[in-house]
Amino acid sequence: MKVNQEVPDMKKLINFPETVLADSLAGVAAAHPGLRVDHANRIIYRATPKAAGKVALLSGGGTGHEPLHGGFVGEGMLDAACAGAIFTSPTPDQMLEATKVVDRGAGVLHIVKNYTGDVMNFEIGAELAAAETGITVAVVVVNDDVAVEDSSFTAGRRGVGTTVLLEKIVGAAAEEGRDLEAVAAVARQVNESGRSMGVALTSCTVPSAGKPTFELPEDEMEIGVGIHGEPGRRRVPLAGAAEVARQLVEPILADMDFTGAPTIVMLNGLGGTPLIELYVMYAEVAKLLDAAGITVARSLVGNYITALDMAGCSVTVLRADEDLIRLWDAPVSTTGMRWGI
Amino acid sequence: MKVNQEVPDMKKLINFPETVLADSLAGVAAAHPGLRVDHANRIIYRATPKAAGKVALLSGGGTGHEPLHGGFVGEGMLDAACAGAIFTSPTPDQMLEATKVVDRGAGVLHIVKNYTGDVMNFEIGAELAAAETGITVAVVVVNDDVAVEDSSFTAGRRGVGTTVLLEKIVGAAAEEGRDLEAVAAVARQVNESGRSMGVALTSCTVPSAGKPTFELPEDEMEIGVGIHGEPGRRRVPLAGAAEVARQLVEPILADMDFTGAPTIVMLNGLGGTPLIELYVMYAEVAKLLDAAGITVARSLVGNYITALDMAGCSVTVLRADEDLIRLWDAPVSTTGMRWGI
Amino acid sequence: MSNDTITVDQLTDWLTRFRDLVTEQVSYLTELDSAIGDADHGSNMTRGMGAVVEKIHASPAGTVDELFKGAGMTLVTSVGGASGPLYGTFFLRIGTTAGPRTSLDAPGLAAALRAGLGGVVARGKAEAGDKTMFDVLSPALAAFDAAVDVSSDLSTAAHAAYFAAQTGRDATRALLARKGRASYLGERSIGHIDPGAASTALLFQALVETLGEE
Amino acid sequence: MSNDTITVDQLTDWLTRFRDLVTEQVSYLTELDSAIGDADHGSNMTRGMGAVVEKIHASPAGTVDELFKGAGMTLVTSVGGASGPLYGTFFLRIGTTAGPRTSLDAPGLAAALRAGLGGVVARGKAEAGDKTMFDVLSPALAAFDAAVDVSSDLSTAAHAAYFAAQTGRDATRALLARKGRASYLGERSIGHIDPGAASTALLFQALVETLGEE
Ligand SMILES: Nc1ncnc2c1ncn2[C@@H]1O[C@H](COP(=O)(O)OP(=O)(O)O)[C@@H](O)[C@H]1O
Ligand SMILES: Nc1ncnc2c1ncn2[C@@H]1O[C@H](COP(=O)(O)OP(=O)(O)O)[C@@H](O)[C@H]1O
Ligand SMILES: [Mg+2]
Ligand SMILES: [Mg+2]
Ligand SMILES: [Mg+2]
Ligand SMILES: [Mg+2]
Repeated sequence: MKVNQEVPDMKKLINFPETVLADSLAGVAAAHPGLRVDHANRIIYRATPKAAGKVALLSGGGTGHEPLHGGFVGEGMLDAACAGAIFTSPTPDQMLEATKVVDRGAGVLHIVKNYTGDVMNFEIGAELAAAETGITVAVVVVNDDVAVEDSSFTAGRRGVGTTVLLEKIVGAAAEEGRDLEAVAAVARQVNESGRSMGVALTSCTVPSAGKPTFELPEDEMEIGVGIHGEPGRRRVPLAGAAEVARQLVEPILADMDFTGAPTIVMLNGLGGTPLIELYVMYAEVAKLLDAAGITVARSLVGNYITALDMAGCSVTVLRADEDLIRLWDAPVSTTGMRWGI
Repeated sequence: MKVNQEVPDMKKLINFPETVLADSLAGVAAAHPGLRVDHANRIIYRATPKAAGKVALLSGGGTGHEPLHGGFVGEGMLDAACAGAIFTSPTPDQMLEATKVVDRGAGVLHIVKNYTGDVMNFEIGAELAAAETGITVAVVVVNDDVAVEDSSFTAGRRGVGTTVLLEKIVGAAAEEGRDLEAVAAVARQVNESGRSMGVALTSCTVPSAGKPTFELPEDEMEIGVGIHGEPGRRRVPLAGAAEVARQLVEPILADMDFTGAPTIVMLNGLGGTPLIELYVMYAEVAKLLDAAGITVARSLVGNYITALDMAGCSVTVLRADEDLIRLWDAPVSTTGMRWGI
Repeated sequence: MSNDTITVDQLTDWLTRFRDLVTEQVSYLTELDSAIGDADHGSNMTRGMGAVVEKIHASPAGTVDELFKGAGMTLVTSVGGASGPLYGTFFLRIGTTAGPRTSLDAPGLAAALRAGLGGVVARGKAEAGDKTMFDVLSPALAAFDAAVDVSSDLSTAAHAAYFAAQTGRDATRALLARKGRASYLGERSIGHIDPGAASTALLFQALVETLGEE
Repeated sequence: MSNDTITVDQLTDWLTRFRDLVTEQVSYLTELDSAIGDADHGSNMTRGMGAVVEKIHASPAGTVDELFKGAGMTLVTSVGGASGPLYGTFFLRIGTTAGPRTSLDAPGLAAALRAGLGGVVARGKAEAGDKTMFDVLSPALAAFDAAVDVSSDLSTAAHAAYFAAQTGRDATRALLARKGRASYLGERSIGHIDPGAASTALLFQALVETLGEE
């Protein structure tokens, strides 16, 4: 780590590994007048808070998954996002501070991805909020990753792609004026109805580590990766898009029945894969879903929940219903997702 | 090139190098009901054409720059985009066909990036349109890349980032009902007022070539690259974000005076660089512009005009005025840029 | 030199020495976390313990509870991730259990450490064999307690704990992870030392080095 | 075997042989384009000439103009990039100049080729020394014309043209590019053979191989 000159050790557009988070927040603040950044506490807020009496949505997590979560702060989605160090959950004092700021008198929903660190830090944050404020906090823990076996003896499934769809849909429910219980119920419904699976063609490089988290030979890929550069469930030979799509879609469909309901499908890039490849993948995924008799009502193709510069993608399928589709279509104005306003 | 099994030679989510374009268009068609894809002619249209009597906008170019141009087809922006092979201009028959389809009786503006191939193919397309149809075609050639010296003895400057801003602004002018001459005048104004400069930290890999276009040592970068993986103007030691920003912004400001007017600034990713790094870069660029007394009225940070999986970014600064800012703010609904609707 | 008690200053040295060790071993810890986690354990511990020591230097603690509550709170608010709340709770509980004393004897430190372990379990719900820092803390404290039963010498107890910690750390290699990020790897988590187990072993190494020879 | 005229079938063989050569050399052409362009000249030429030969096989041409207008149009509509319109216009002009004949003598082919070059210049505005295919076409046709002035043997003229083409191709290495993508590199374009120059040299190699020994 060179600390005296601004020369990075790796092929990244950064100043120093230690300043990536602060520097990127400075960029967010400079680029988006619709957002307010609390640099000391590393929290991104809407510049204009929502109306009093509406439930507020707070999320957060390690940095390195952009646009998640800061890119989803705005009308129709989150009220604030707490940013942790790269791949590291934010700390409870951030959650406490953000909870106090965003509460509009109707309570705050914490949206937490199921990682030990995130769960514990949000838990302490909620405990502090309960002890220090009168704010009602509800929590939803997203755990949609079918690559990991669901078990009560382990840390369980990771929270990945469904988080994006959940923040959009639940954001709309809160914007409509539903109460905290109802908003939390929608959040639980979305979490229970969404499944994801990811593949990595390359590792990512954590700036402070300075080299790729794992080495992947030229002819292999990792199936069942999350969004933190951790190795996947298994290493398999590199394959074409159609075969990769099959390896992602099959475990999703094996885990839940998606027929007989409208679905929302996300083909998500992990940060280092260009859009053209995501479209190639989406074509294959759409074919497989169609062949399985699944109706895709809405879709999203792009980089929404990433793992720094990792090359690869993930597929998320959400079993929706009329209400969820309506909430999905509701106006949203964030830097990462926008329509209707 | 393995043609019997779908196993790519490189770390890309594709089937075969030969089918990348067709496969990605299939994905676009599957993902976006608001677009209509003519697969035979490789043209992306709006599903709902604009009202009769309005000027239509047609662009196109080699594939590999996504979301440009197909991602900018939609209300408030382009009417159609012709897709060429990867990094290869589309062919005149595509431009002829698209021109016929999009004309709503008020003529068609061709938006061409200044590359020999694009210019010649669009030229022949316009000649064919003149010979075979009564449609009036106007042409704007974008040449905003300050990395290349402007000269009448050479191919001149490349068309890069300003193309994105131009398609948005001119799209709004057409949507307003301005006539072809007025729309073309706005296009020329934008082109003359925009300047760009790019940097690559890595090469990209053209699928049919199967390996990186150039090799860049771990401690070097290419300054002054375009969007086709061609080497830049010079190879320099890798530097931190602040220094890279300086190397991009200085030649832009040396080329034109941006003070005394509102500007629109784009910090664009080249495809392989994650959003977090783009924000780090934007923070540095904003600082430099501020120090130079330049007012940033609007900004855009993200992947808008890319070079496959190249790691790197480009900066575009556009000297605007009240009219251009108003047109910029007008509603737009495309897959790559959306607000207001 | 008597080692029947450990003073606040010595406890401060312990934390400082722990800071030094995780900083020296930052690459090693991150390397372990790269194999089965997300490559940040080294930087998490360095950032956290760096903040702890900085805070102590700015306002030295007068009592054991002040020292460890401060350290715990600093870890909780500066690390994030899994290690922040876990190490943070560990130190917080040590502080509350030790109370406003200016030194601890061997049974006193043993009790405080055991309360710390209780905090880790309360937060993380880890059990023996889950391949976490628990698999170092638990045998290390058992060895500490056993040593304290037969001798009042803290250095002896620390050595025993460190020895057990190293054994526990190395034993995590053969385990299949059931908690933390490594659990996502299933079978592939086997064959790698758990990063949190490794940093916890450093905690006992720091204690040994602080107390000196038996 | 008389080589005073070249028939439509032989001209078809020429194009087919050119297709074979660019296909064989696809990596070489792309490599050249990687150094100073965008790494697609090999695939552009292979795709284009592949389409040309496929079309000829589907409906063989009866006359020279039918053959070359067909080839030119196919290139224009299947290649894109710079090489599509340039090679396309080259062949289109050959066709219109040759007219509906079933064979060409040496002066006839010379005139047609020269018209083709005129088309390339009209489209691309290249001048000598710009480091483009012009720097092969122009000396090659000059050599062809000079040979035709002293002999009616097409094979002799083709050999002369190919020799000049190779020299012209190799001479592009030292040039600073002023047209095409390589111009963006400025000084860095020096030291590399122009990819279009290389493919054009293959065009004359194909002609030599089609016509056989002098
Ligand atoms: N539930 C748990 N109980 C005890 N320790 C745990 C638990 N989960 C994780 N750990 C410890 O935390 C360590 C990882 O810490 P660190 O890498 O800093 O956090 P993160 O996993 O959030 O990136 C693991 O190596 C393990 O020892
Ligand atoms: N203006 C021009 N006149 C003549 N030839 C040109 C001109 N511009 C480019 N070329 C030729 O085209 C070749 C590049 O072709 P190709 O790589 O297929 O197209 P592109 O440059 O569009 O990728 C160059 O090597 C050069 O010989
Ligand atoms: Mg972490
Ligand atoms: Mg090209
Ligand atoms: Mg970790
Ligand atoms: Mg080329």
